[in-house]
Amino acid sequence: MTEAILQVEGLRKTFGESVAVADVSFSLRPGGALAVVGESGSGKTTVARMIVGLERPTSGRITACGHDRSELPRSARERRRRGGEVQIVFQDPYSSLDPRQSPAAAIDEVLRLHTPLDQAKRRRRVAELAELVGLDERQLAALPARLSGGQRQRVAIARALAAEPRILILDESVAPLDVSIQAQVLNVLADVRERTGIAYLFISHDLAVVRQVADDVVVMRHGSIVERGPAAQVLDEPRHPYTRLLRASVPGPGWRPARRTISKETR
Amino acid sequence: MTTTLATYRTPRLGPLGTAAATVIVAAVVLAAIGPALTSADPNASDFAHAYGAPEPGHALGYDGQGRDLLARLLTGARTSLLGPLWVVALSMAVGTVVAIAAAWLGGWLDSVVSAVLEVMFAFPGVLLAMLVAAVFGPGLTSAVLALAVAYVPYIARLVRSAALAERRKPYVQALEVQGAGAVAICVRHLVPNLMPLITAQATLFFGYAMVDLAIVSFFGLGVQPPDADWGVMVASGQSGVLQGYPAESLLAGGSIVLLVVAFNVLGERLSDGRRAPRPGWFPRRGGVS
Amino acid sequence: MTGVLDLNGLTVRLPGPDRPVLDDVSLSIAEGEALGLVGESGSGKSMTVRAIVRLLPAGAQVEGVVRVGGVEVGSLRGAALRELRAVVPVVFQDPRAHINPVRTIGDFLTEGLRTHRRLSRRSAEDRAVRLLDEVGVADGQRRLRQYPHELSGGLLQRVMIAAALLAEPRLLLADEPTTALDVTTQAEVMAAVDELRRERGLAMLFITHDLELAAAVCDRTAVMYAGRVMEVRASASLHEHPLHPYTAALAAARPSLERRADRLATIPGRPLSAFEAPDGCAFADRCAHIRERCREERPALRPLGDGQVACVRAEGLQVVFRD
Amino acid sequence: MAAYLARRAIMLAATLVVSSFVVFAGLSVAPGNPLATLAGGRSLPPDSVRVLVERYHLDEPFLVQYAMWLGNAVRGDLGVSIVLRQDVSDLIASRAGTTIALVLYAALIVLVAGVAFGLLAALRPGIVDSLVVISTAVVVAIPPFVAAIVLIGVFAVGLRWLPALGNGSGLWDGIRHLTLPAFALAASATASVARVTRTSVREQLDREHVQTAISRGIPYAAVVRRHALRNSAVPISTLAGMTVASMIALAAVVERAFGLNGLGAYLVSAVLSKDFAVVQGISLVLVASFVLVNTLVDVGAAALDPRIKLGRRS
Repeated sequence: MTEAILQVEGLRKTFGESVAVADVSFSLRPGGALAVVGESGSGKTTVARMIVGLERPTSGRITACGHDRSELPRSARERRRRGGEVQIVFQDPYSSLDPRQSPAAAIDEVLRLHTPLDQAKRRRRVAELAELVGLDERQLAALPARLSGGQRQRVAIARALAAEPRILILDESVAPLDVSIQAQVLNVLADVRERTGIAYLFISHDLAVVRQVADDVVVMRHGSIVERGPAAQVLDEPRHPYTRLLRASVPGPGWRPARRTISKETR
Repeated sequence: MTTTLATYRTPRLGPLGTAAATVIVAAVVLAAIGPALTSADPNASDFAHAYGAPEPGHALGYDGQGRDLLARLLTGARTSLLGPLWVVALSMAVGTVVAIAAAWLGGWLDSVVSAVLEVMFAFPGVLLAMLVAAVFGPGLTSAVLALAVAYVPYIARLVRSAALAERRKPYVQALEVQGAGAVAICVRHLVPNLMPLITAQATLFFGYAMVDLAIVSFFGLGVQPPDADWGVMVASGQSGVLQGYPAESLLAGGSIVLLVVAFNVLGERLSDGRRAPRPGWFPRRGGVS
Repeated sequence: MTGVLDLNGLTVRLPGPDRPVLDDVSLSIAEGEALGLVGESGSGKSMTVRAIVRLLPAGAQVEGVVRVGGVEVGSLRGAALRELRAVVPVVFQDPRAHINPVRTIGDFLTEGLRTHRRLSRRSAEDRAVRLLDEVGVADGQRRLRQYPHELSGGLLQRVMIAAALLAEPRLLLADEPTTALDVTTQAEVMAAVDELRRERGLAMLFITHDLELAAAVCDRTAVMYAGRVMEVRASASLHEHPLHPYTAALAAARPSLERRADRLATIPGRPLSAFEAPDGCAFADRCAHIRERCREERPALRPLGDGQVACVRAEGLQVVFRD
Repeated sequence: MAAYLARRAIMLAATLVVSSFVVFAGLSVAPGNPLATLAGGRSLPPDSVRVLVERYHLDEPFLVQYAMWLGNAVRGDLGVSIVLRQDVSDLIASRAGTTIALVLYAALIVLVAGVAFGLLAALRPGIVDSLVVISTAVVVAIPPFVAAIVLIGVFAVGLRWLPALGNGSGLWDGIRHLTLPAFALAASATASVARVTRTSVREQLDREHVQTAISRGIPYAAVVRRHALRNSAVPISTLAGMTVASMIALAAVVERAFGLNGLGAYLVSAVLSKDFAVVQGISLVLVASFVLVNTLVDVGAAALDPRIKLGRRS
């Protein structure tokens, strides 16, 4: 077994009375792809936000690339170092980019922050990254308002990759895209992983997409992990009743979902 | 490589907005070069001409003390425009900085700022100006400072909530995850994206400040006679109105109304629907929820 | 033969762009039948629903014929139009936005009954409680007193469905009713809809972007692209053996739950809206099977096999897609 | 709702205490010593000085002075006017009636005319709407003192329908004397309420839930009444209530212009004559009423909007 590149142990997050994440542990190997599957309220996004330092864990440990990141960073230097380890691509392509900044400028800003490259070299690097995610010259120079959702998500991926992270978190990043665009972005993600050896933490509610992307899966419900294992095993032979319910809820021909009456739920 | 600013949402003023901008520019130009347009001394009174009708060299006639109305209107334009400019500049600067700091840093600073703003809402600008005039004596400076203070909570609350919303947007969070510094994010991304909002509010508030300062001067607590100011002129022209000579009050009042309409129209054109409530009118809440 | 719903050459133009947003759409739904209408953003699927109940934006121009239960909708005015709307309910995608937030669930459920049937509050509420129970919401009496913000999205969508069924319709229009819901909630809500629909012999036009979901709950599926209907067939055969290159590409682009593809088959470019579509076939620019004539003439929707397809090469491609 | 009311009550009390402190603190931040400020630069006989020192506890520490002053104020003792040598409370009481009547009169105009014009514009797109929009855009920019001058010029001096100055005596004469001032005070606020009513109703009419109601075949009049109007009632009544609150301070302007014997006009003359006790007293009363009315309006809005009761407030 190789050393895990991302390790999460006993992670917990509470907001006042409510427990968003309760005792979550998992690890991601270098170059691997781990999916965190769950529905709204499962705590999967909170886990992602704690790993990148946008939320502070109530308790538990997060280690990435051998460095502890359970606490919020103290110095600018540490913030930058963490930025070079883990990056994230968010769900909403429409607010993921500064509306006043072209993709080229956005990627360049990250390069200036994380690399000592001069302007000419940065320009070359921007072109490389654009090529990697499939953006052309014209799109690189356009303002976000002129780009489609899929193009914006490619920009967000390229911008994240500019910091040369070892881990990329994808938080429902393909969920809002049209099917034909979603397939393009999923292929881009496969290419990127193959060419850079980056590891993915893939947050999603969509089992079919998870199957396409992930090697391993953890299933979350109400803040806890209910099942984990290799993707094929968890999806083909789910053991936990909740995973089975999720699996059975995916529509297809001949699908007959089960009925349930809501009585106690108040919200 | 620089960010492309030129093509980003250039505000489309439309014919009304353009007309409003033209009125404002014309008023500024007249205020700047005004005194050169007439040879009359705005403070020289000649009681023989009291309420005198227009005549060559005195295009708008005379006021109750026989002073040239055109000269007074043009001189008055200066204080009537400079006063609001100071009020807006001060309240915008303080309100924006405080709001962004509170929104970004959060925690106790945000709580303290919110509590202080809540109390500041209790003082309508005009009332605060009267209180300040009682304590420090009347004058334009007191009035400007009092109104600037009274406007701060309105600006700060709007900018704070806008900054909070902006801060929660993924593009700002992506920069945080990248490890960019807070100041860099604020200066290069947050503030530029809030600028359209701030500009629109500044424009609207210029109109409000103009009215409120004129009210204070109308009370005799702002610009002190014999200096010309539109608010002072409306007040001093009141006796003329009762005697059937409304020219002074109407010219000064009309100038105020014209410019306030222009600032309102322009401000509405520039704003995207979000606007701070009129200070002294609607504390805590915006007009439309 | 007259169906519950007949669209014939429905074309809608919005003020602004010269090209229509709906272009010559012809569809029909038989008594008790569920038709799925599948498409990506900009395909015009929601606009179709709006055109049926005449909820189009101001200034929209409509050509073609819409018949509901044999009655032409286009000519209805005033009370007659309201009567039609009362019996052709729409279930919208976002129940939180589509239910008045300052009125109670009870007000929302009974408003139609009290307006059109002139029922008393009491008897309208009794019916509402019974229907809430049928769509899987117990404790209806308490729900009637609650406000929308006190209910979850899934519950609220059940309320919306109950409200629709209270009108005792023969045709239900559902515009992505489960898109905003979690998968398990979607399954429950769809199960309720499916069961109630079958019990009542209710016809349904079901709008979705999810080909699989349409295949699961609809008898027939129509695929739309850029404001035009590309293919209409029995759901199972459309899903298994698509005839139109767009349908085939759409099905292939979606990852499978059963196995991991080495690489997903993608469609180049992005989905077009009707007003951006080229002359000839709207899908021509993105199609892998394009021929010269695809750009020149616009393929008509024509009968083929067990349905209709709008592709000049459909017969030839049938074999290709089977592999 | 109880928790919400409690929270609002605490906020109200805190705001009142702090604002009273601000009003009082003016005395000590003013240039020169507090005694001179209270005397307004007049030279006073030793007797009067002793009375002032005693009354304001000027020989005590600052916070004690404040506590004593606030304690007295709560009991209705606001000090003595240095100019009129009378209790400030009595002076305020004798003038409050005019201001209250003026504000209520103007509030009536604002509510009736503002909401009516706003609804008219919202529900009658086209020429009616344009007329209302254009005229309110101009009227909203007319400050009360300009409105006062114009009304005096036209209705008092020109047409001689109504008196220009003074309070009048008796009910009917009093109303006649308050009419022009009330319209001058209400003009801009009416236009403002009309504009907000219009946008608010229009906005509601564009909402999805109104689309739902239309799609269910509900008659348009009922859709407007039950959904658009009901839902805009919260913002409209909030705005209208706060407009009324704003007139508490703005009443000074028209009182001054029409020579009415109200609180605001008295405050202005007290400032001009450096009668500090009166300035403090009236400021305190005006700020307290302003804050109180606003709180009532907020609570009223909460009662109208079921979503606020659960404590969700920005």
